[in-house]
Amino acid sequence: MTIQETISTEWRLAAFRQMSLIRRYEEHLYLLFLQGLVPGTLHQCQGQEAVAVGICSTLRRDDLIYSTHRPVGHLIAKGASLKAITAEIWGKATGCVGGKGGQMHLADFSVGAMVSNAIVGANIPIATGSAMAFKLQGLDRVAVSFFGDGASNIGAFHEGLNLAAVQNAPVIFVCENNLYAASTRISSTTRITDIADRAQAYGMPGHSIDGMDVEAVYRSALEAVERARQGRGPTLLEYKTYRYRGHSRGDPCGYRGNDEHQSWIDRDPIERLRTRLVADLGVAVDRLATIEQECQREIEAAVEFALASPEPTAASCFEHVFA
Amino acid sequence: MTIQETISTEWRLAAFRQMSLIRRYEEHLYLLFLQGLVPGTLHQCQGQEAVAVGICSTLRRDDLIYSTHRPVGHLIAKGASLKAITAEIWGKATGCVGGKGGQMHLADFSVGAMVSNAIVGANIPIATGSAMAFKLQGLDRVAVSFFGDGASNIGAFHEGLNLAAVQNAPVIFVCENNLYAASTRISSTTRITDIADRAQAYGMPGHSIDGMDVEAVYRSALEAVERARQGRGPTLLEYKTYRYRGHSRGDPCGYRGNDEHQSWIDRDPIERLRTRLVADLGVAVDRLATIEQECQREIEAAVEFALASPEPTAASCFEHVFA
Amino acid sequence: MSMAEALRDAMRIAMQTDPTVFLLGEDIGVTGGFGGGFTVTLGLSDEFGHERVIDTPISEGAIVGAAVGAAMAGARPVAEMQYGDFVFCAMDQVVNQAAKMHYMSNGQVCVPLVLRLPVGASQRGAQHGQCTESFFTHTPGLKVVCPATPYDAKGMLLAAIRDDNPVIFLEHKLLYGGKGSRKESASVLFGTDVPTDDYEIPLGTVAVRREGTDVTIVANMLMVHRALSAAELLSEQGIEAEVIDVRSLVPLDIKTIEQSVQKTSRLLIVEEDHLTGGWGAEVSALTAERALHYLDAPILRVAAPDTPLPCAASLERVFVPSVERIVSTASSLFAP
Amino acid sequence: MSMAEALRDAMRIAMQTDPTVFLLGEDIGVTGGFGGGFTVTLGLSDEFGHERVIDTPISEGAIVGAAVGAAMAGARPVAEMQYGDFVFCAMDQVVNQAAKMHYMSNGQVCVPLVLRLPVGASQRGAQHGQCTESFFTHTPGLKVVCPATPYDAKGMLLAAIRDDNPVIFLEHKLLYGGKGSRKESASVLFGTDVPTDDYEIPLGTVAVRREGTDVTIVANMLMVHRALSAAELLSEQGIEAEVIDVRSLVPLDIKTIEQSVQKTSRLLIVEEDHLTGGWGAEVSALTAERALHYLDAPILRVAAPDTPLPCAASLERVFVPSVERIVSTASSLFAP
Ligand SMILES: Cc1ncc(C[n+]2csc(CCOP(=O)(O)OP(=O)(O)O)c2C)c(N)n1
Ligand SMILES: Cc1ncc(C[n+]2csc(CCOP(=O)(O)OP(=O)(O)O)c2C)c(N)n1
Ligand SMILES: [Mg+2]
Ligand SMILES: [Mg+2]
Repeated sequence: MTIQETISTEWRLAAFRQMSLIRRYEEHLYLLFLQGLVPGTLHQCQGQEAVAVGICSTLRRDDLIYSTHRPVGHLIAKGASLKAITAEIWGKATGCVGGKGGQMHLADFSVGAMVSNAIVGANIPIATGSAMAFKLQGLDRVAVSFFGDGASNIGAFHEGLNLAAVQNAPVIFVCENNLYAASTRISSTTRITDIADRAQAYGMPGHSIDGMDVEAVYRSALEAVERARQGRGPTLLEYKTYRYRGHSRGDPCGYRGNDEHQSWIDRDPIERLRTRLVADLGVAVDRLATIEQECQREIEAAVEFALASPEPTAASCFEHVFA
Repeated sequence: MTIQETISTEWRLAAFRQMSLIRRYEEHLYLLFLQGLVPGTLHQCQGQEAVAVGICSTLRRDDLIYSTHRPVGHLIAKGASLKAITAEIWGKATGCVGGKGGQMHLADFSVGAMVSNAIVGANIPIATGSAMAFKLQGLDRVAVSFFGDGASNIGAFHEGLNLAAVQNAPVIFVCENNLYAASTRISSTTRITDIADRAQAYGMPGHSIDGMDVEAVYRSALEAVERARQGRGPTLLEYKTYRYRGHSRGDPCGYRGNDEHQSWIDRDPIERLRTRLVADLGVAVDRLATIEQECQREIEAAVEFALASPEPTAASCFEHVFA
Repeated sequence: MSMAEALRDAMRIAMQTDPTVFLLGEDIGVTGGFGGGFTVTLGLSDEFGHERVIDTPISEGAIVGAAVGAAMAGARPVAEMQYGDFVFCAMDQVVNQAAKMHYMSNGQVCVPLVLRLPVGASQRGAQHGQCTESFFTHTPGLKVVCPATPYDAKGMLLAAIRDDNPVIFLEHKLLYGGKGSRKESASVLFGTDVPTDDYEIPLGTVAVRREGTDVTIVANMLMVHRALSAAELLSEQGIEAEVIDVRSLVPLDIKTIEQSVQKTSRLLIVEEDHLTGGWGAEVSALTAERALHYLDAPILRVAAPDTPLPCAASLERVFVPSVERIVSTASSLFAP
Repeated sequence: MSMAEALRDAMRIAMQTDPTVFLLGEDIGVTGGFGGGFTVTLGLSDEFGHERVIDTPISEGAIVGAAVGAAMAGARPVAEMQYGDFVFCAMDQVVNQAAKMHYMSNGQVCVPLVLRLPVGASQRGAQHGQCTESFFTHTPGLKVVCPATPYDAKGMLLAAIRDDNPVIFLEHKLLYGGKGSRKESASVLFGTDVPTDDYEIPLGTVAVRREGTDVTIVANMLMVHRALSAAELLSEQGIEAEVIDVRSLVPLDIKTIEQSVQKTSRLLIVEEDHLTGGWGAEVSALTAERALHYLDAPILRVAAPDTPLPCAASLERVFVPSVERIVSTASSLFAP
């Protein structure tokens, strides 16, 4: 995707492709999980695709993203190798980090996707530091930190945002507010409604945006990224969104209601974009279906690659402790 | 001091006495320090007396205060034994914590002054926890956390205030904004001017108040304490103030200007109260002078006590690791 | 009872018998939720209300900090980190506050808190499976315990909650034996009868799990079970191992270990923590100081390697000490 | 040059020779300020500007976190904690991030950062004087070094900054030898010639500070100096001690220690860190594993006791290992 002010049909088709790839990938994994075929843990992002895609569509390849325990969407949107992340989930030698990482620790350094972090909030000061390094080196790269609503309550959020603000670091803080931290509803862990309001505490711009609308995500991200690139400092972007599936493997979501769930599915970002493309912009239904089939094939190839890949050697357990 | 809505001359005289005691105590120590007679480190609070006295005048004996590396004012205002804290500074067996603590770790459990904490910000979640315990036990006691402007940038501030807000804990957060964290001016460590504004990020009331006016401190504290006691939750109170002396022993304050310094001395809280008492309320100048002399005698007796006290035994080094 | 149930039972009894006991942590009491990461607190909020089973924000520092403050104000908090690895976010409150306040107050305040930490590798990678014992055994002022059976888990948790000191309470994920969808796939299965009544196991004791004359194997948590399996295999080789479960690391009953070594003249230490500076190093050093002349062979340690914990099952198997490694290392003590 | 000056010189040279090197910490570059808690960075912001000598908010977690992020993005940050004790506020970033990222990336990123920690008792009490070595030696992925002389301090800091791994760099407050009002009252005074040129001391080496045949004394930082004083007194008793300065704890040159023990048959370890689980326990355990049969006496350790650090000078003297304790413990190794 290329950066542009007016959103073209081409951009929308690319966004549709990426969101579909993420959704279908996650659903495919989910089905395999139900069959007991996925090792380790699993944190999925169905419903949150628009944030990943909208943000990453404004980034250059050499910009860095720092993701979380729920990394698949971000990684795919940044262009990571689907085969390598799938092999990583299966703990294979061909995995993006050789099987050492697992589902929560995906990376693709060739596209600026750093190892995703499973300590909630930890990537906030880290992304800030990368941005400070860019500034120091006179580069116009930016860093992005993804995190959830729950992460906004941890000390690292406070310290990281404040440091970024005083340092005027080229970093964008992307809070995916999906209303829950694991099973805990945001209303029981903070008295505010919009995490974006916390930006004021650091003298930083903060915006609360519909995370189910990829175009809205794109526009807001574009502004923040340009701002950062031009040396005008960080932004806190909060996207209201929802995770359709459980927090992690085997979570039946007993803590939330079906009505709430349905109300978000009704605003599904992929279906919204499909409607826009077909109804408003006259794209043929078939064209989208073809895209989806292409995604499906890519996914199946990735899983096949992963399953066929060799296990890491025992020796590799001892490699790369020190550089 | 007793809690009352309208401020009486009696209250003011008591406040005058306490502020004078603190000021004179600190200056006395400073003179002894210059002569090389004070062991260990030294963090003094000259200029900030109105905050300590105004806050503590609204507290009951069974309310708890958690102080910092700069504890003398808070401890004296809460009614701690001057002899025991002085002996502690001199590392004596008769010290409030037997010589184990030193200048940064003063306490008087008989008046609710907990061990003061030298990890910046650490007492914020701790005070919150005490307040949660009061609530759990159905008590109407409150806890107070004192800290500085610098402390408002550490993760513990964020986590502690947010937790207190969601728990509706009976705690009062008192930020003494003396413009500097050690040598570092607040403007270089955060982009906001009023720390009180951070309260919004937690859905908590926050107020920024003149910390050089003991009556203003008292009124604002009274409201916050009553609010907490009645189960209506925490408040963040920020007091603008200034430390007249260096950050710690041997700090020549090369990082700040004389004009700034003088502008704050011109608003000295003790002199302001003296003027009010003498000029507006007709209190005889001599009466205040007598109070000051009494303070001076108490201070000298405390230092004498400390100097005459025995060193702790070697065995006491090994005592009280476990209860 | 599974260990998860035994721990729950301990908390239930503690809360029933003392109104100042309360729990705090992430996702521990949410209605319709998980009962913490491993079902341990399931149902307790129904029984005791959300005032005593407090779901906190993701704020590990404040969880422990609030526990410290509550403990100093007369309550007995039981705080949980969802995974033991997150305790590093709260380390200041553990090391500089909880551990030191009794001493710094010259004995005038106590900090009776329990900090529960689920530890152990379970295919979640480097940030969700560390065994963190030795960070705490090295911090004066903390008690550190780590049960290996449901029976011990219940009795030690009750003792820990009623202890007037901060107690770090380590729970191994593969020993929880939870049920249903949240059960760990590699769980160790064992049956122990756990009485439903109120009992305590004094902190500071070890348990001799198997008597033997030829080599002393000291282990904790999951490694106790592996050591016992290893002992059976060693027995087939004619080597009778004495297996000591160091369910309490601080205080440490070094005397019992020493006596065993005097009998067996050989010591092997098995831990899932990293080799360098694990608690095993201290047990070795104490033995080298106190019982050197009884030893017929070097003191050996089987531990996790000095690498971060890898995620893939195949790598985790290399990382976590196996029965085979224990057997072969123990055998090597008898090499001529 | 004092050690403070030697460290400053190292940072100056590193910054002159590599534009990606920068410093961050509290009060390190403020104009008219202190140059950090112990004058180490004094003047560097005048020379290199506030963009490369960054005064941070009091946010230890973000200081280390930003260093991790900067290091992964091609810079070489040198981060400072004003006192080593505050590192517990940043422990997640040290243990879960800095130490693990190279491994977790399967070798695809490096984290070339230095974290400078002033340690050691100096009459400031329990939260301002801990020796924190063994928290780091136990964390795979970190290098841990601790110079005892200005010469080593400079050469090792240059090597640390240029190393591609995270290096924990411990500096003992009583060895800084600073001048003026910020000088520590109990400072150890020693003269060492420190060349003004650019030189490195490879990390991972120990230094034999005194040769001897009767007992090997292994010590670090301030304790090296006390051990050397003790060695002189022991010599008067006819005991010739070999004193080894373990200026690098990770990597640890255990071979040189082992060879010395093979020669002397006796080992005494001296550290200012707490006894239980200090780095000395690991040295003892390694020796009990590798050189047991060379030993003529138990391995003994002189360390700080398992208590928090008390403040009063009279108590601190009891806490910190003294020359007398070293002498008497070493002598006891020769008791019949
Ligand atoms: C410091 C830390 N505390 C707790 C956890 C356990 N944990 C993992 S994800 C999660 C919830 C995170 O919520 P949020 O930030 O909203 O992200 P989401 O899962 O909704 O994407 C928790 C509590 C963790 N990984 N790290
Ligand atoms: C966590 C932590 N970081 C750093 C320090 C060192 N330090 C002690 S006081 C201080 C400045 C504190 O500033 P502020 O909070 O404004 O309080 P003030 O000294 O002005 O009263 C610093 C940096 C510390 N004690 N704890
Ligand atoms: Mg969420
Ligand atoms: Mg201040």
